[in-house]
Amino acid sequence: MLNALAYDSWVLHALIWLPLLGMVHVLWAAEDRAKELALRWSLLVFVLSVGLWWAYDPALGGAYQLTSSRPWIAVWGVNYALGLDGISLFMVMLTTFTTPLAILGSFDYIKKRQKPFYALMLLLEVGVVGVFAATDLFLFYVFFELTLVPMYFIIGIWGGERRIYAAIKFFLYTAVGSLLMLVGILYIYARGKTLLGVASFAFADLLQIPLTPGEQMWLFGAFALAFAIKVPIFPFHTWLPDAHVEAPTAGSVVLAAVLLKMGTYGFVRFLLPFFPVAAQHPSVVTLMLTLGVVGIIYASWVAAVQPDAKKLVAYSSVAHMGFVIIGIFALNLNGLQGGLLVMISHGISTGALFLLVGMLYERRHTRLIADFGGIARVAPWLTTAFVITALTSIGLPGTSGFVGEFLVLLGTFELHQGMAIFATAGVIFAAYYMLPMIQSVFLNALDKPENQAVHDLSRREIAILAPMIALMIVIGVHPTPLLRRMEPSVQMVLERVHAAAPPSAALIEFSEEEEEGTDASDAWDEILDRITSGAGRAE
Amino acid sequence: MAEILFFIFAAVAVGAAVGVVVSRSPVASLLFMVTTLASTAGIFVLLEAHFLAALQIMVYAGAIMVLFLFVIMLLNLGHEYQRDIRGNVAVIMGFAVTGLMGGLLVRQLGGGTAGLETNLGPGDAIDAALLEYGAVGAIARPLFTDYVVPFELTGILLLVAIVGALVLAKKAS
Amino acid sequence: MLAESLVVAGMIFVVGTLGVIVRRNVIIMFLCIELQLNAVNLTFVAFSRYVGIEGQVFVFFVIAVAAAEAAVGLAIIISIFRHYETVDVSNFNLLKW
Amino acid sequence: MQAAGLGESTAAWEPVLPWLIILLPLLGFAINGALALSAARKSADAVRAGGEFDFFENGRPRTHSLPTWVGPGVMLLAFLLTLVNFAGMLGADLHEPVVLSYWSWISTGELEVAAAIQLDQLSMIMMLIITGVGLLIHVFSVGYMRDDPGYPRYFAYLNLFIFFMLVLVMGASYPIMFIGWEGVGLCSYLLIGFWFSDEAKASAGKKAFIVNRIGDLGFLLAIFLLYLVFQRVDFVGIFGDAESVFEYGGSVITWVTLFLLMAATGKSAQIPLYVWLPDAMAGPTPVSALIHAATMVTAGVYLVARSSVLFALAPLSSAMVAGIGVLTALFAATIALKQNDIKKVLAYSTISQLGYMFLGVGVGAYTAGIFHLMTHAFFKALLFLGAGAVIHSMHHALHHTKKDWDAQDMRNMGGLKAYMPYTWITMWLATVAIAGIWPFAGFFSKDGIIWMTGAMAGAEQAPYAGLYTVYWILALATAMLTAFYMTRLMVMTFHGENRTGSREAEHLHEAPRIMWIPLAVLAVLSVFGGWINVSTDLRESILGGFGLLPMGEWLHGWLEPVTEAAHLIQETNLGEIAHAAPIFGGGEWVWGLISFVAASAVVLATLRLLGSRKVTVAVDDAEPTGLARFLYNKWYVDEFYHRWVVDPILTTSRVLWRVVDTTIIDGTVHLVGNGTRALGWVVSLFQTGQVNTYAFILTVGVLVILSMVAF
Repeated sequence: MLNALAYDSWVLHALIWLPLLGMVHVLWAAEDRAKELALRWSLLVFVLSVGLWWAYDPALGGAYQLTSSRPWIAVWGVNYALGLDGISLFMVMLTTFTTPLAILGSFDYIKKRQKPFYALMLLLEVGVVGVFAATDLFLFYVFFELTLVPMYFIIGIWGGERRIYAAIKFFLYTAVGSLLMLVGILYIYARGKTLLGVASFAFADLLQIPLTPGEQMWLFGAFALAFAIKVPIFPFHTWLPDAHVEAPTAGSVVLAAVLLKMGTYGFVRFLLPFFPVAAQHPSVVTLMLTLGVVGIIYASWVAAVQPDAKKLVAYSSVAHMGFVIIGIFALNLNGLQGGLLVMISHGISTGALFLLVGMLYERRHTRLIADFGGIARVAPWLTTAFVITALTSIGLPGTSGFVGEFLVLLGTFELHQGMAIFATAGVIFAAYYMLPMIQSVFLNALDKPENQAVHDLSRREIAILAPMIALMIVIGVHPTPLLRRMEPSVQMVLERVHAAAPPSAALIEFSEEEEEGTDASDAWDEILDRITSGAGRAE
Repeated sequence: MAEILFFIFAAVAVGAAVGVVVSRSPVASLLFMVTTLASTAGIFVLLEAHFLAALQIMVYAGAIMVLFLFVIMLLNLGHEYQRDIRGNVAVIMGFAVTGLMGGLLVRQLGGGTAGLETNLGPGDAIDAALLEYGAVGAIARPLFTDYVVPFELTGILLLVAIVGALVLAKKAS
Repeated sequence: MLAESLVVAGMIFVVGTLGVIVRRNVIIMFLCIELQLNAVNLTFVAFSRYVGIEGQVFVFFVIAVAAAEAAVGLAIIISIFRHYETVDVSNFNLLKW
Repeated sequence: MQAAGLGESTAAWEPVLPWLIILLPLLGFAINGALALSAARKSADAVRAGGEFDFFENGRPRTHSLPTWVGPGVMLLAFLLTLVNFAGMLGADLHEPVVLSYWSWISTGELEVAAAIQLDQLSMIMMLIITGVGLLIHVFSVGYMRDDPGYPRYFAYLNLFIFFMLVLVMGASYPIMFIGWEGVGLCSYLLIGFWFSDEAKASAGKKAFIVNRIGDLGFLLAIFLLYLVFQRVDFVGIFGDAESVFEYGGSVITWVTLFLLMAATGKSAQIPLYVWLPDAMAGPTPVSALIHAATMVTAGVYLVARSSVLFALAPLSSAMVAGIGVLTALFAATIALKQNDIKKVLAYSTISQLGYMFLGVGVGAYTAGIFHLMTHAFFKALLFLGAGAVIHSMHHALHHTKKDWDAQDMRNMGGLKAYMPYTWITMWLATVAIAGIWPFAGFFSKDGIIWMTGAMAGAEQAPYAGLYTVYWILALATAMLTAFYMTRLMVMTFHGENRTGSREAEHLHEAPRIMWIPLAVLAVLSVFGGWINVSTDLRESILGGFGLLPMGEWLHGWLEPVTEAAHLIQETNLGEIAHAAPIFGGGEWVWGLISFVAASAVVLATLRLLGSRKVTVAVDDAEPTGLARFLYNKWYVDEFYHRWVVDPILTTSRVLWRVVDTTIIDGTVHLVGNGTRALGWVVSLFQTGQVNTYAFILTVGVLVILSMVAF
């Protein structure tokens, strides 16, 4: 049936542009219809995206499928090129899955200026789907930056007390990183023009550029910083707790579920295949693993002493992202597959946790853990949902959280046993921050009169949480279909990494580069020349 | 003869310009300004820009300056004699930068004038046009052929300026 | 006569600049700006003898624009004066933020 | 994986619906869970309205009928199904495990973890214990939890626990086993904190979960290491190749087994991770019986027995298993001496007995370890259920008169035998069983372990012979302590005068039938359960009635296919084990007789000594002093952990947050931000609002450009 509709040819375009259409519709419509319309549009997008599961065929290998490309800015070689592989498939689906739930979760939370809010949510979906579906670096960057704008306003307008601070911090922090990446992008582009004679931003073309190890190191640095901030990796994580705490629930959900994934996706999509020599450079691997492991333990410990439930969840995000990072830099199949699975699982479970904390906040107008107690007695369903989600978050076997973490740790163990031992200890610390929170909020005596009035889940809330919880368990029990779909693409990334010069050789070349200052600095001289000659013409 | 006239006009123009800057009364400044404009018009004549000289006298010195005068009178500033020149620091700094600028300009222009002129040609580029079409025709011809669009745009600009001035100057109701 | 004209124009321009910097009366500052414009006109005219009639055409436009500018500028001054009851620019510092 | 296809089996024997055994409890969980959720919703509505849920309707609890049938019902079905399969296996003469693979759980690249179950003699024994004892405890719970508003929730958790426990023992690979491993931890957490409104109880659950997770760290690392070596994680594959891959006593195998040991110490409450188990007594008493005595805590022993091939290859780890076991046994026994809470005594007794099991599997007596696991499941479940009946009764009595005494404190009991005769008799049977009195179950199982320890000490090439001698002596001593504290428990609870108070005593009553019938069944098992594995030496001596005991070394033979490989490795590397005790000499039956006589003497002496001593009720009792106080406070281990582990981590966390995160990292971020802002402020000074200044600056700019052109 999908074939009959030529589903493959239009679906990606539809996924990107339908939300935009929806945004216009929402802005056009009356204020009180905004939420319903936004929900319908995002649901439509989700329904359309479900077909991707079948449309993407892992048997065809890991390369991009459902591709389409047409010139956009022909002079610069920029194409409007979309495609999907096993890595981006689930990111796109995660986005389309999360957005309607986030929108549904805002029905009660957002009371003022509903129209712009829902419009921005849809715009955000445009950006995120675009990021994951783009196969042109320029297009990717445009979408990457596009996501900043709606998120900035979502935090800045509908946020909590310190929303302006958080929004600006979020914006500036990530903008700094992505500008560095822009420099890197332009550099690669320029090199491609010089070395290959092709002016193109297409991934496939850029991958052909024979970058020297020295260049790769620099570019790796520029890209890694951008994505490290986005992920965020310790110590670039401090924007995250602020942004999460201040953002409205839907903002937090989308932020945690998909925006952070743009960072880790960037690591898998760009850093490994584009700069394979740098990515497997021993010092880089050691650094990234260390940051990942430190991030896991550090964030878990810091999370454990947070008085604010939302901040706790935010820090737990940082810890989870640490797992993703070590999985990626384990540079083997298990680690990468696990990393991707943690990304998916984290998207669902942390998204749900933020929704749940948001529900608590709607009921009590506080997020301080100390203000709660004994909620399980008055809201047993809410408690059940929270506990299941929290258990997924701490990686209980049988839930999606475990499979990812297990593979990540297994992969890391294959590469570096010492790191893996510390990372595995993170599993303990996950319980160390999550369980006390559950106890203080839901268990213990119902001794505060305000908590007595807390009501249980409404139908709408059940409708939000049920699919998420179902997915957590389904993925936990039977993750193989996901893993099979991701495997060929992950293999391709790894083949590219391992096909590059072995790390030891790269190390020597790199140190030689440093001394002689050949290609990289030549290019720099060229740029300087151009500036000075331009100035000369002015005379 | 022409040189002598030029130097007289030049001296008057520069002197009156200084007068514009230093006189306390706005009205005096205005009168100095008119003087400068008139002297410049004289130089224009010497430089074979007869039409512009006329324009300068009629439009600039005549109409625009009268507009200024109207405003001064309207605001009743004619009797204002208090010192409105800025403090010493500003004056010193002003003199410093303008002096430097003047010095630089003179250094650039005052030196190899002969070379400049030979580079540019004999100095009769417009003589033919003047002979053929006359003082007005020489300038009117390009204005209504090559520059007709900017010319019309200028008209629009003036219209906009009039409307804008009206709006701005209108008393807030 | 080109060089001499240019020197004169330069001098008038410098004097005009000085006026803009040191005077506080907004009308006189305005006059000084006109002075600068005038100096520029002079250079145009001086060069037009060597380059072509376009220099004069340009001066024509400058005068027209100067007229427009004077009209709008004076209107603004009137409106400011209504508000502040003064033409001293040191009082007009709203742009500081 | 041996069976690649779905449901394909390699043996002649076809198991009967083995998946249903696992699924039944899960089904029970689903039904009871749904009931619990709807009941909780109603109760929540009532609480929100300001009242309490009206739990009773016409004197009968509202929430009961369905959970009562579903909870124990699925257990009964599962038990019957297990029996059917057991019978099948009995007749099959199975030498290879039957592996049934259902779907591919985690499959990526080389890694292939199938959702597969493994049926062999070891898992069958465990399944019998879990479903059998589990069934009895479910039945008991029907009576015990009758008045609890959380009744359906309780059965939901209990069913879920059984599900995970079955996954644990039936899983065909380490990761699958780990699902059960963590799952039972979760259920333990949920059930310990069952009465979550009490902060202490909720905290106890949390503590259990976190401490267990420390052990789980070891489990995960062991899986990783095994995967690294074998590129697979299923039992059949690993155990089949282990001998050829690992060098005997090599470092990798030692690490693997030490990691597994770490896991086992967490789950089975051994030193140093035992601290959660005494606190776990906060849960309902049947839970303590099921999870914290009979099944879950023995998972560590099962793990070691399951990995017997690996442990046999790692003599150092085995010695450590045995060492930790015997130390824990002794250590916990000393604490049990001075506890007054009836459940605490039993908890420490459990830890101590688990130590014995560890000793057993540590010295390579895997059969003995599993044997003790089984008999312990019988008598300790019985003891806990009996204690539950006592507490139930005490609670009712105290509740009636609203006396706020502790229903679990033995100092408040005394003389209960008059009120609860069945409980009294059955508990005595269990007590003599645990004390190692012939011919009760505990005697044979414990004797097997102690004897094997002694035999190891005398093995030809035993690497740590001296150590094993020490273990043997400690194990014997601990047996005496066991006899003492258990008799003390019985005396304080059932004998002497009643101290509950005269008004309260009127309300003391025997447990209802639904509660004492399981006690009776377990009592029978405690008496005769030991006869399934009587070593030939004993059987032919006076202790076996010169061959009268019917079954001989049945269990040993039954488990032989599983432990064979490990025993072979041991024989190859250690040589013949001794047939006489170390130092003193003497054969197995001699030492069996000695320990029987000694234990009996201790029991009798204790009865005489304590029976006549007057016990003060808890509220009037003085604080213990000296050594007693030290033991009463459990060697201050909790305090030690708190001071040196928990507090430092908490302090570090705070420092990390306040200092590192807020001050250093965010401070740096703010520094950059504020630096930019300061620069902006400096530049803004040029923005005076004065037109003249702008003109001046503009002129300076012109000047700069001019000079660039000029020079």
